[in-house]
Amino acid sequence: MMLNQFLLLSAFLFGTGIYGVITRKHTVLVLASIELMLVAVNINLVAFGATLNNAVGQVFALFVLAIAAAEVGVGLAIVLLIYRNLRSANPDDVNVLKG
Amino acid sequence: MATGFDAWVLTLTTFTPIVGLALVLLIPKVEEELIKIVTLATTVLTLGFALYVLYYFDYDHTAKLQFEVKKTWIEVINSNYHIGVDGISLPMLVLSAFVTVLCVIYSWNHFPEPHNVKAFLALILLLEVGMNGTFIAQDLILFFIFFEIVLLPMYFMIGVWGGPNREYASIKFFLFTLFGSALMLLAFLAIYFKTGINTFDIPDLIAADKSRITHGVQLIIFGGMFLGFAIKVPMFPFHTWLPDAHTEAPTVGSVLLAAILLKLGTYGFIRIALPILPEAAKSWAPWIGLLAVIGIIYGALGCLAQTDMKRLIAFSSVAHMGYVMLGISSLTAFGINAAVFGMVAHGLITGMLFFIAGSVQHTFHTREMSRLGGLLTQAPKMGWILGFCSMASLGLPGLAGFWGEFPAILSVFQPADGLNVAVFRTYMVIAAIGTVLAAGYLLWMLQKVAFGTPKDEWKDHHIHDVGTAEWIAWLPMLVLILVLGVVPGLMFKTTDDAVKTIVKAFPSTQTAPVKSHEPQAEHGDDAGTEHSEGDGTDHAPAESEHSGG
Amino acid sequence: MVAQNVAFWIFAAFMAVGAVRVVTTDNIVHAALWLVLVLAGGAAQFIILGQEFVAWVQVIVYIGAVIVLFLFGIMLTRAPMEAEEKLNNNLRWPGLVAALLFSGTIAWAFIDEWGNDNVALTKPVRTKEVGELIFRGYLVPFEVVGVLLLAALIGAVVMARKD
Amino acid sequence: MKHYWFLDNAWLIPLIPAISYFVILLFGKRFGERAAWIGLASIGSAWVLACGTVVQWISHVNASEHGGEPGGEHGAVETIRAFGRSIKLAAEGASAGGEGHASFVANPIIHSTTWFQNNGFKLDVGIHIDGLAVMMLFVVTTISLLVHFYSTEYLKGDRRFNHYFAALSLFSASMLFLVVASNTLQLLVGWELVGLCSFMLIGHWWEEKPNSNAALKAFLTTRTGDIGLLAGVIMTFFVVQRYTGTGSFDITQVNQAAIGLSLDGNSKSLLFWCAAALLLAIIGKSGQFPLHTWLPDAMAGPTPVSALIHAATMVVAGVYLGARVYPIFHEGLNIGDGGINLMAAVGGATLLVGAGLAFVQNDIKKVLAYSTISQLGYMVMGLGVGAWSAAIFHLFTHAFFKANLFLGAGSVSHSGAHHSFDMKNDMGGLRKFMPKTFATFMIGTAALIGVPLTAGFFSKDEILATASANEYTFFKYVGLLGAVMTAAYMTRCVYLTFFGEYRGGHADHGDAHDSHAAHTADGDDHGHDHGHAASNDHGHDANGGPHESNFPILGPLYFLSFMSIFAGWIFAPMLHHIFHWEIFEKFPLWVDPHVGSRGFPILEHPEFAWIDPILATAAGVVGVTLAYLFYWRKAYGQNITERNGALGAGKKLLVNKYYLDVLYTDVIVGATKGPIAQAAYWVNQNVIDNVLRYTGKGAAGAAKFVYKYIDQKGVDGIYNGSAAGTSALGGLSSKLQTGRLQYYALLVLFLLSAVAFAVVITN
Repeated sequence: MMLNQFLLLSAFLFGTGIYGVITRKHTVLVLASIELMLVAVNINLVAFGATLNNAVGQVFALFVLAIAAAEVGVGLAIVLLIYRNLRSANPDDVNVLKG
Repeated sequence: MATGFDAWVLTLTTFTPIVGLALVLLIPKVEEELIKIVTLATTVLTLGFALYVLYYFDYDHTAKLQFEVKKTWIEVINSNYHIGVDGISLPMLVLSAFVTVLCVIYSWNHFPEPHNVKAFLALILLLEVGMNGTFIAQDLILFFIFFEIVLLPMYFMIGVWGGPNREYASIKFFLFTLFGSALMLLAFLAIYFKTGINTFDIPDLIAADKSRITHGVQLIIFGGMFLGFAIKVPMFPFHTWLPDAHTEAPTVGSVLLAAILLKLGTYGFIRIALPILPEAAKSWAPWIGLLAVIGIIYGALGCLAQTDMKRLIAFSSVAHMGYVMLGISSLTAFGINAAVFGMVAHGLITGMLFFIAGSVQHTFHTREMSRLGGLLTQAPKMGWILGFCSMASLGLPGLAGFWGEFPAILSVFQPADGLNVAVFRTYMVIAAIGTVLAAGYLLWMLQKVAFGTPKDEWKDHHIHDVGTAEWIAWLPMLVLILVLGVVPGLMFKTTDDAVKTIVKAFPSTQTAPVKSHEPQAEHGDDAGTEHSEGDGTDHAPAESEHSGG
Repeated sequence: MVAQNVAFWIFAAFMAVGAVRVVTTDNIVHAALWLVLVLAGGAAQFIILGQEFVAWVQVIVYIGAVIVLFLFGIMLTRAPMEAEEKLNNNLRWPGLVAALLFSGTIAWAFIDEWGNDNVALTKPVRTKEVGELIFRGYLVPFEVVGVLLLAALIGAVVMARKD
Repeated sequence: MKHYWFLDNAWLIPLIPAISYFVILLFGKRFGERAAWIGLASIGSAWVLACGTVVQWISHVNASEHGGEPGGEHGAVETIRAFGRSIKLAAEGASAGGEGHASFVANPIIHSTTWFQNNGFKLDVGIHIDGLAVMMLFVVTTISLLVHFYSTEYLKGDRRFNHYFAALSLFSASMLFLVVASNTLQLLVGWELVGLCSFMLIGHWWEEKPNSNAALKAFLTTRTGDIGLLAGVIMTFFVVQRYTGTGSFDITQVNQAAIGLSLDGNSKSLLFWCAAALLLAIIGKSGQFPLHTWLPDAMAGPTPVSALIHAATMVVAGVYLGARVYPIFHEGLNIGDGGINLMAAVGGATLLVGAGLAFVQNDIKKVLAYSTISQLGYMVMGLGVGAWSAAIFHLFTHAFFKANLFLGAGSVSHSGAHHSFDMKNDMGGLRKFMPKTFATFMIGTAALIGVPLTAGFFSKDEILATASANEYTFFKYVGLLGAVMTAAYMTRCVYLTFFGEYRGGHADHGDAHDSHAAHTADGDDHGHDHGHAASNDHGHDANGGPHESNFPILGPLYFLSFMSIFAGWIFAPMLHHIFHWEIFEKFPLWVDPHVGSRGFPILEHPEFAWIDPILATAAGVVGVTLAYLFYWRKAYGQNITERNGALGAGKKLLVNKYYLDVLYTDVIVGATKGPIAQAAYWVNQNVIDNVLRYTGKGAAGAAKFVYKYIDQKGVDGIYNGSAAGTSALGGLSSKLQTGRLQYYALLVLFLLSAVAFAVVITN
């Protein structure tokens, strides 16, 4: 197997994730897009680990998984909070930063 | 390498505020007094460590890194926790710790709306970590991280506690600086990869042989650093964030911004950009000088057009940092010494001016100069202090501002070898004209604010003069302005040797006699560069004996 | 190796389609389910790479927990269960440009740097090795991650609590 | 060498007033009006020390002269003969002069300590005591002491009495610091500090806008000149560097380097630019044309301040600078060559412009201010024509008689004219009410217009004599013309003030008192309480009509009158010619630098010739007569002789003597007084002032334009515009600050992509 095929897959997933983060109109879906990006990263890590023939990549992927889980938890809590306050989950409505 | 407590003291200076921050976060929001006391104690403790450094610093070897620590940090990219102070960073570190304490004291009963004491002080503590850290970092990655840490608290400080236009100002500040740091990081990475020694260690990079990098690439890399630092300084075309940020920021934010944050940019030039890429610096120097003098005149003109006192002071920063950058652009030890002095002096003086502007606003609820007047009658002490600081700011000899300005102007009369003398002398004249404009706008402000009789709307107000907290916060700065003005040697002594090691790469006629005693001058590249173009009469036989090497 | 290659491309295709659907479908629940497909594909790729432990963790944590969380989130925000309106905003084209620019850049970098490297896997990595590595070499990060999880847990509870 | 305590410790002289400044500033409130006595005591001690330096310097010079530290570097002197006549050679000076003042070396007393060190370059702070400095120390401390004393009465009850004395102390300290400076940078420090004090004191009554405007104008105008000072001082550093290899600001070294470089002959352009830059500084500080406009406005300050700062001491700082680093000017501007040079031209122009303007003033202080400008022009012209000793001597005498005149004007205004300075409306006939003031004022006037045997006569004469000896004939006539005009306008001034009918009675006291009107600041306790009581006091005085002033005012006037006559006698070639007493030749011996040929150009003193004093006297007589005739004939008809017998007789005499010139009287004086002076004044007010004003306005306008269109729309617009461009590209109509999270994310990602792209590219 070429290392590259995994890397390119991950690049594709990551790009898709970027697109999703920017365009999705529902906050939960934005989070889902972030998950896509994290998966892409994990694939990269694991592929490199496999290439170097050790477990380090896997360990890092595990850490990423753990952090992703935490992120989803907190992220969804924020989403709920936003929804409760604004009656909307559209990130466009969260515009108190507007200049 | 330092041992014992010396090895820890810099780390403590940097990270003590983190401990304080944790404590502050643990205290309930309503216990405002306690929060204030803890914050003050933390900053005072930090200042204590900084003073320890100041006291035990070996002033005979200011060029050497002292209290140095180098521990493995991110092994993969060979980035180390490498910290230390030399004669250039020492004054900045102490200034930073010092000003933070004064800001906390000033804040005691001057909290801007929305008065969230806990968050505000927590941000100040976080800010201090970034500021102190930047000045001790001897590793590019470490430097970058501290440089960026500073960004966030200031963003929130402006965005939450700022004036009516705060969102715009804070976003502008954030985006500008972020843009600059992105390019700077890029430049750091390029340095890392291109030098071939794969290290982020600043002293190692300075010592490294950069001949592998072609001149063109050096120019580009320097350009990246230049943008990063110049935006922070800020230099002429990148300055537009500054007046907005200053105007909207709360008083303490303005003071810290003016006193320390702007210095991160100039410090970066002196610490990183110049010594690592001397060749490129030389090619860039005329342009830096040009932007600096444009900034001097332009900032002054900007000031003259203002009606808002704080905005005027903000614009004056552009002009004053122009002098600092002018000193740096001369690439002589004289000029860089002046620049470091100018940094400290500007920090003290403009910081004080912002304090006063803050108190004026606190008292009169306006900074429109057309509505103010007669401050000397209503609050004579504040009026006198304003006059004192205006005088210091316009470069009156005997006060600190002069020693940043005059040597900077002097240094460009004869810049480092290889720089076009005629061009730099033109800069000198323009910079000298800038001093008149500076006198113009500052005295004009003084006249509008302090002289005359109070306007009708304030006639019957009882105006509070300088209060206790203000005295405690201001007096040390005022005294320092005076002391540094009378005894500038205190600073020059500290910075001199450190600066000399930096300018070794730029042979200049001033350092030439020193240089000729050193072996590397024999085969240095300075042969033939002594006859600069432009002005044929510039080099008399007497001096070419020395500079010939 | 051929079998593995074939498997890779099949799963990769599934994942690509799934990922695209996640970011384009107008039905919010479908999007979550397409995400499951991508995550499962990821787990499969890990298996192909011989990293079984992380693959199972992926299945358990992501598909088991995270997706459930997502669905909860969807329901709690009373999102429409069927497609009613476009779920993408007017940043589609700039978003696409940004995504292409970024993934193109890193793809180019990958090809440029590792264009000829093979995955030199000799044998699958056993869970035991992973465990040893974590508890020998990466104990502190592991603990830190634990604390992080705890903090996230508490944080999520505090934030989501109704009061 | 012998040690001289007073000379070695001359640093004490500026230090004492400096301490007094801080004492008054910090504890002034506690002392109340007694703060004045602190100032007085400090300046008194400084004066005693200054007198000590005078005595010891004289004995030092005498010891050097007789003790035979022999004549400098004669060996070297012969070799430099070939380099043209811009250097007067020491050998010539020694042999031709015959007086011996160039043939011995009286080293200046120089003590210094390191101030700071920067890049191997050491800046010293110290004292450089020579004849010039000693003379200045004496002048500054004397006038300052008198002014302090005078002010205790004149400013009694002022709303900021303590601040006033603090500022006076600071001024004295700074001025003395400037005088003793051992290097040009130290001189610059003192120079700026005196400027600050001038600012503080002109704007002493800053509640009124015109006063603070005047203060600003003074500071900014002199600061414009200071561009030249900054550049010039920097260039002195490099003059030394070019000569010796290491730069220095040290005055001795600067002077040596200037002479040395000039001999080497290849650094003329540096010397020229250095001299030109320093000349700009002189123009700014010493009120030279065309930057003189601030000086009349500066009269907004209290009158004792005008006497001290704007007549006797600060404004001559420029002249002092010129004298201090004279070799720079001498070599840079080729002063030794005769003909014409920049410095003499500036001085000459100022001399005439100032004098012309003095004709049309109705404010007595403004007459004196223009007169000061004119006299400063004399001094600068004197330096420019190589009359170093004469210019310095004129500085010396001018300080006394001009301070006398100013303080006299103050006395008139204080006691005779309800604090007004308007000669036309509030004065006239005052000689009857205040005979003592009148007498002193007349003595000052006599000295100013150069009545024989007064101080001004000798000093002015010496300048003119040296000018013709140095082949500056044109400037000699300029000087004579100036003397005519000086005599004329002072006659007018005296006439309007002291003769004719008293015109002051009608003045509304409320208006006239504005300078003392205590500003009642509501409810604060910052030292205004003195104001009320004292202003009542004055109200009482003023209601009594014009009367003689009391001792604190008259005392200084007596002393200054004495000096106005006799100060001139220590450099009086005419008297020396008649009596051959040594005392008449002492000034050049004491003050001229005796440092050998490489340290200073050789100063030559012309042989005495009767033609010079006769010409000068004639000029004065012409001036007085013409003015006299003009004002009588035009304004007061024939009966003036009945009102004043003495003047009537004088008139008859003058008329008889100049019978033939009657024809010219109306034409020349009329033209000078009328159209020319008016035109000059018009140019002054409408052109030069307007240039300043419109430059200011233009700068403000440009600033507004730049700010509004370039900064806010242009530079800012570029950023906002580029953001808008990005937005447009993405089909967005919103601005940069959308507040949309995803928009920010997009920006960051774009940036990130760009960074990544660049990283990939560069690798």
